[in-house]
Amino acid sequence: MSKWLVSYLTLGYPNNKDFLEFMQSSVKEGSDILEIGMKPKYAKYDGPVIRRSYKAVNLSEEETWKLLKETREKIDVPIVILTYLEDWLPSLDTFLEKLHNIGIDGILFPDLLIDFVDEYEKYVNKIREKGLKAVIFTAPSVPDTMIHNVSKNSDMFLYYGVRPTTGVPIPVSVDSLITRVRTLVENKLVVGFGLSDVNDMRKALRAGADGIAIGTAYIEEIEKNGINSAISLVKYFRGVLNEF
Amino acid sequence: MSKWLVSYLTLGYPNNKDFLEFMQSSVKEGSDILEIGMKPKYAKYDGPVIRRSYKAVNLSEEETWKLLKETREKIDVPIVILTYLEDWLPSLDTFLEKLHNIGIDGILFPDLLIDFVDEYEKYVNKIREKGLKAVIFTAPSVPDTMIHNVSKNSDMFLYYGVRPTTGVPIPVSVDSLITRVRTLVENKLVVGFGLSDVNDMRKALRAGADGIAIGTAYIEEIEKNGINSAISLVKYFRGVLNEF
Amino acid sequence: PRDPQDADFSRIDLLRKIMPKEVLRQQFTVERFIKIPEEVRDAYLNLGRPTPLLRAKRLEEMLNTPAKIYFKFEGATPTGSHKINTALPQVYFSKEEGITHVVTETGAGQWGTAVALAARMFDISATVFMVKVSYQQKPQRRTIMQLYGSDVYASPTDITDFGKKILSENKDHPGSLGIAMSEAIEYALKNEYKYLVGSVLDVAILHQSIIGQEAMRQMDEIGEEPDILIGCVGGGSNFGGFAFPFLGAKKGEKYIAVGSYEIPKFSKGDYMYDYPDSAGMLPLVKMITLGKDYVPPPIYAGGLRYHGAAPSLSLLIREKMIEWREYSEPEIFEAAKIFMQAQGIVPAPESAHAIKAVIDEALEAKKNNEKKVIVFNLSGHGLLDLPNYELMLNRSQK
Amino acid sequence: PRDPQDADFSRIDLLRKIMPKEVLRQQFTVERFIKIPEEVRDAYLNLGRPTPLLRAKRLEEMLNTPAKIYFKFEGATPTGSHKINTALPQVYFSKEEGITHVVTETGAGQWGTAVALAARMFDISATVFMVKVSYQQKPQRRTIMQLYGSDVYASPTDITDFGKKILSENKDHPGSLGIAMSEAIEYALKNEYKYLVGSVLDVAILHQSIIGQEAMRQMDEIGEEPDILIGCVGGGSNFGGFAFPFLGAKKGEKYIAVGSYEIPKFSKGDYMYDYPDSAGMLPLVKMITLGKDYVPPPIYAGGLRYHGAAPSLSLLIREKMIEWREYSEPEIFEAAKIFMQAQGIVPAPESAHAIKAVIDEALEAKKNNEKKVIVFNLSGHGLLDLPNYELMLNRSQK
Repeated sequence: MSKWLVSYLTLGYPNNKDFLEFMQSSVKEGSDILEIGMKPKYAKYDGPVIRRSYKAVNLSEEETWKLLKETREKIDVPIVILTYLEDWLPSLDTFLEKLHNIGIDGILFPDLLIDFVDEYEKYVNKIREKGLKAVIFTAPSVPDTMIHNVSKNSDMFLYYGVRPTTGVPIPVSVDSLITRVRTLVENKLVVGFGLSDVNDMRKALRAGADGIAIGTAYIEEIEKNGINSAISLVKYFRGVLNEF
Repeated sequence: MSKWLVSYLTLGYPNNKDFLEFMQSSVKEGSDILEIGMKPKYAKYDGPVIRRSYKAVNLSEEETWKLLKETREKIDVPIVILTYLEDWLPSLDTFLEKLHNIGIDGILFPDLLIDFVDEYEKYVNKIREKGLKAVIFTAPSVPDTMIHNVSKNSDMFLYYGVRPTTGVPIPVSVDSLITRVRTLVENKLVVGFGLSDVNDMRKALRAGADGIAIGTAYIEEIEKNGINSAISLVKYFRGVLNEF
Repeated sequence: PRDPQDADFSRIDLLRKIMPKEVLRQQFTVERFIKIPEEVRDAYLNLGRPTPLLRAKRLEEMLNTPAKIYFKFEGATPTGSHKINTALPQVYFSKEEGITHVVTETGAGQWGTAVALAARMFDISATVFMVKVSYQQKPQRRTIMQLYGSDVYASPTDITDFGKKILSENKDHPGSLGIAMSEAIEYALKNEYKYLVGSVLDVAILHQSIIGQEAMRQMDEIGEEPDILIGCVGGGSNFGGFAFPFLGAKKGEKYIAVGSYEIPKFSKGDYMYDYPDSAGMLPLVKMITLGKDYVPPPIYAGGLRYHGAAPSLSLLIREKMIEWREYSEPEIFEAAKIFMQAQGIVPAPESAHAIKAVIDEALEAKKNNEKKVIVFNLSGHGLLDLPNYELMLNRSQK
Repeated sequence: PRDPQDADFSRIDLLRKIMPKEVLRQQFTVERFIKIPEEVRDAYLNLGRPTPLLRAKRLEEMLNTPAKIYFKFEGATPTGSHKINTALPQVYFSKEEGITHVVTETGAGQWGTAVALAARMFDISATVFMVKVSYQQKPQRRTIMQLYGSDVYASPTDITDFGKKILSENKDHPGSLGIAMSEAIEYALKNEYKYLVGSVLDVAILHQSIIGQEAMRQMDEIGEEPDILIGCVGGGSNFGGFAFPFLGAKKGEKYIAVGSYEIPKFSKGDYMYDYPDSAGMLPLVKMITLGKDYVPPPIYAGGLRYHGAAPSLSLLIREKMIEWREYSEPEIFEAAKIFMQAQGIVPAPESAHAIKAVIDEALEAKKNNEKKVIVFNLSGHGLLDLPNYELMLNRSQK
């Protein structure tokens, strides 16, 4: 079985048209799963690049849902929404129902285990109740025993972010990190949230990761060279994954 | 063989008459050897009591020699002169000849090993040349090997002063001190120069001393209670010695 | 860590620019053990590590307690406190990365002294921005740093833009830790030097864990099992470095972190995301904090004048795995005096907080007639704090 | 010892009145070894003895010498110098004899600090007459003594006849070691307290020999044979205590006693009977001396401002069993800086004299490519001498 490429883009970035094009081409070039970021009030655990992409987006609530719906209709791989639980707490039920209604597959809250650790099971159950898959986000700061326990509880795969924030190349020892976490995870393991160069990717894959999540690299590429260049990047990453 | 009592008095103290009487009675009461101190310019190694006795004496040179001669004539036990080499250096030959001429037996320089250590043998030879016996003074500050060597070289006996100065009851461990020095001395060993109470004396004798020298105790007794009391003291010390 | 909402720049990204790579890597490592590079071990050895683990027997006797009291004496290092433990590896990694110059700020001077010595030992240059009031009131700390060969500036200076700006507003500004830190970071960035951080961050606690590692070994050697472990908390690095290894090895039944009554972070602080530094240059971390803008009163234990507690320590306190105490200055002065009279050592006023807790625990053990084994970290000596003790002495005699 | 010619009173007799009996007995003992009483051993232990024997590896590297350099670090004692080694037994013996109060004088403050701590440890009272200029210029030393619980007076005081007399002549008299000593002795005599003596006398060297005894054992443990032994000389007690045990055991080939160029007792002094104290209260001893009335220039190494050298040391120097060196203040400042930068420890300016000789010997070994093992006594740290270092630093920068 080939390794998964999980591609991320902020909803509506750099604009609705290019966003849709990137999403579709990304699947064509080999993305197995798409992650879509919904601009939060406070991007607590995102790095500066992702945050810049949020800033560049200015959709009304109506436009947001419309674009999301349109995306879903044009894409046939699983879509996972990335957004902060904190933002949606007041209207969580409605929010999850809406996602389910337009056909979104899953949701990933990066703040779930950090800020709501004592009640995370409650929210996972809620997500499932509403017909969505709950993808759980973990990181090196999560204790080993908890990673082991939640890994069995995560739908689709367990997301493991190796760096304290996205897009800032904080030096981490990816190989020993993934070798270690691989032994803890009884599930598919997707590594991301800060993987920046292909050497790190190869290390993660060699160490047993089932997939790689990419986001920052696409956004930086779009900033510098535009949408087509970012699409080529998907192809390039697919190639790297296919080495394994 | 019974233990020796070596009794000291400063020449002419407390006056010529009493001095002579003490010397004669001292022999009668059991002194084996008499030591006579000749007032020095600077009583470097004497304690305050002996120094007071020097101060009390004011004999001209002529009177000094006259009294010494008279003493010699009245006494038939050995007489050893105690005085400082430093004082007599300019006229040492004459001085020694004079002592010999009036019949003095020996001489003891307390400063010999302290201030003239590098040439002490020269002076010992000189003393013998002039027909006198050289009694060598040692103390705890003299190194073990030197005590051993000079002990063989001392006439009559080796004098070992246990305290840094006479008449001041500096606490010393007489027993261990004499036990130690006894092993080094190949000669008669007379202990004094600061022995002040009979417990110390008994310790020294038990530890192997051949005799005891007394001076300060007599002078203090004369100061306090006069000559007769001091003579009783000789008898008392003789009794202590006779225990051994 | 996280960046603040609506951040003008990424603090996390700034970390990457100002900190040595390996230091940053260690900051975010999940390894249980990290090997100390041989060169750093040699440096530790050269400075007399392992520091002694001593028994405070006369203190036990004075308190007439059945408890046994041991202390790890970090004041035995040449710079007089535990700070050198993290200064050395940070400077070493800097040098390994080709850095020729490190920069930091210092308040009371202990951290600056440690960096100055570490820089000298690995033969690179160091610049220390020392808060101006300290620079003037603690000339001895300044002198040591200079003798070690460092450049020491009274902050605010006119060699950074930030310093210039402050001075233009107030020529006689007394300085603050926040200003000195901002100057140090600006200076490091401008010159492509590296900036070294003295406490709070996990990496500092990691390096300080040599204290606890050594102490555990030393306890093993004398065949003692600790019951109660105690340390004082400024940012948390000496406490964490000392207590966490014991905690991790499940040695001990009670861990007590001691703060200052005058800076009531444990009793009055919130558990929330906050800046570790008053300048707001570093990423937000979740910790027990009085808020970065909290101005600590001028207590003599300068090292405890800090608004927060390291995230790991904060979490362990929240989870009730570690207890806390807070003591007032008169209380710790009495404790310091008792300790001095028992053991001879002048404790740093910071460490005297731990001593006060030790005395309380020893008296509690006496009350219950329990043979507890108490171990505490004497994080530094107070020989350069004697003017402070004199002031306390005069005050207590009034 | 001897009394002076035409003495008004016997100094030897005075010793008997002012010194604890056992101390006096030990002063004149001929025993090769004297057992340390268990209570004193416990006190040594409680204060962290044995002090460490450390290798100055970075100093070796900086000097690029084939020599190995070790140092015994007496600065690791809580009072920061070797002085506590004799203060403890002297106070202990006082207490054993029923004495409830001891008295001494202090110049720079190290001896007074040691007595103050020793008195506290054996729970008796201590009064220290501190030379008034020091009292004013070294408030930290005074503070430590007070924190240990001693009474500290700025001498001349108005609580002794001698002090009153001096003050009546000059209300603002700055004091001197001689005056302070006279006051201490008078105060001890009047109150039937005991007076403690810090150096020069054999008994102080005897007590200090724990330094050399420990160092020999520690050298054995690491399997090293010393070639060259070095120490600085004030009165001679730290040097003697360190070097004599090695000398007696015939370990080592060269022993170097280091004095100050500014106080040239070795090069210009006479070997003669002289008073060990400038007050002329103690018995004359035969020693290398510049004369009791010699006024030492105000060098920073206060502990070397002494006119003579202990009799035993003087004799050994005369007999050429011990060599001597004399170094100037700029030379020792440089040596101190090198040592600080190599080992981190701020040496006492006194001990820096030994360091200078160590550096010279290490460079000599380099020249001759000889693998000498050099061991020296770092008799104290210089943390309370930093103001002096600052002055030297400023001077050297001019």
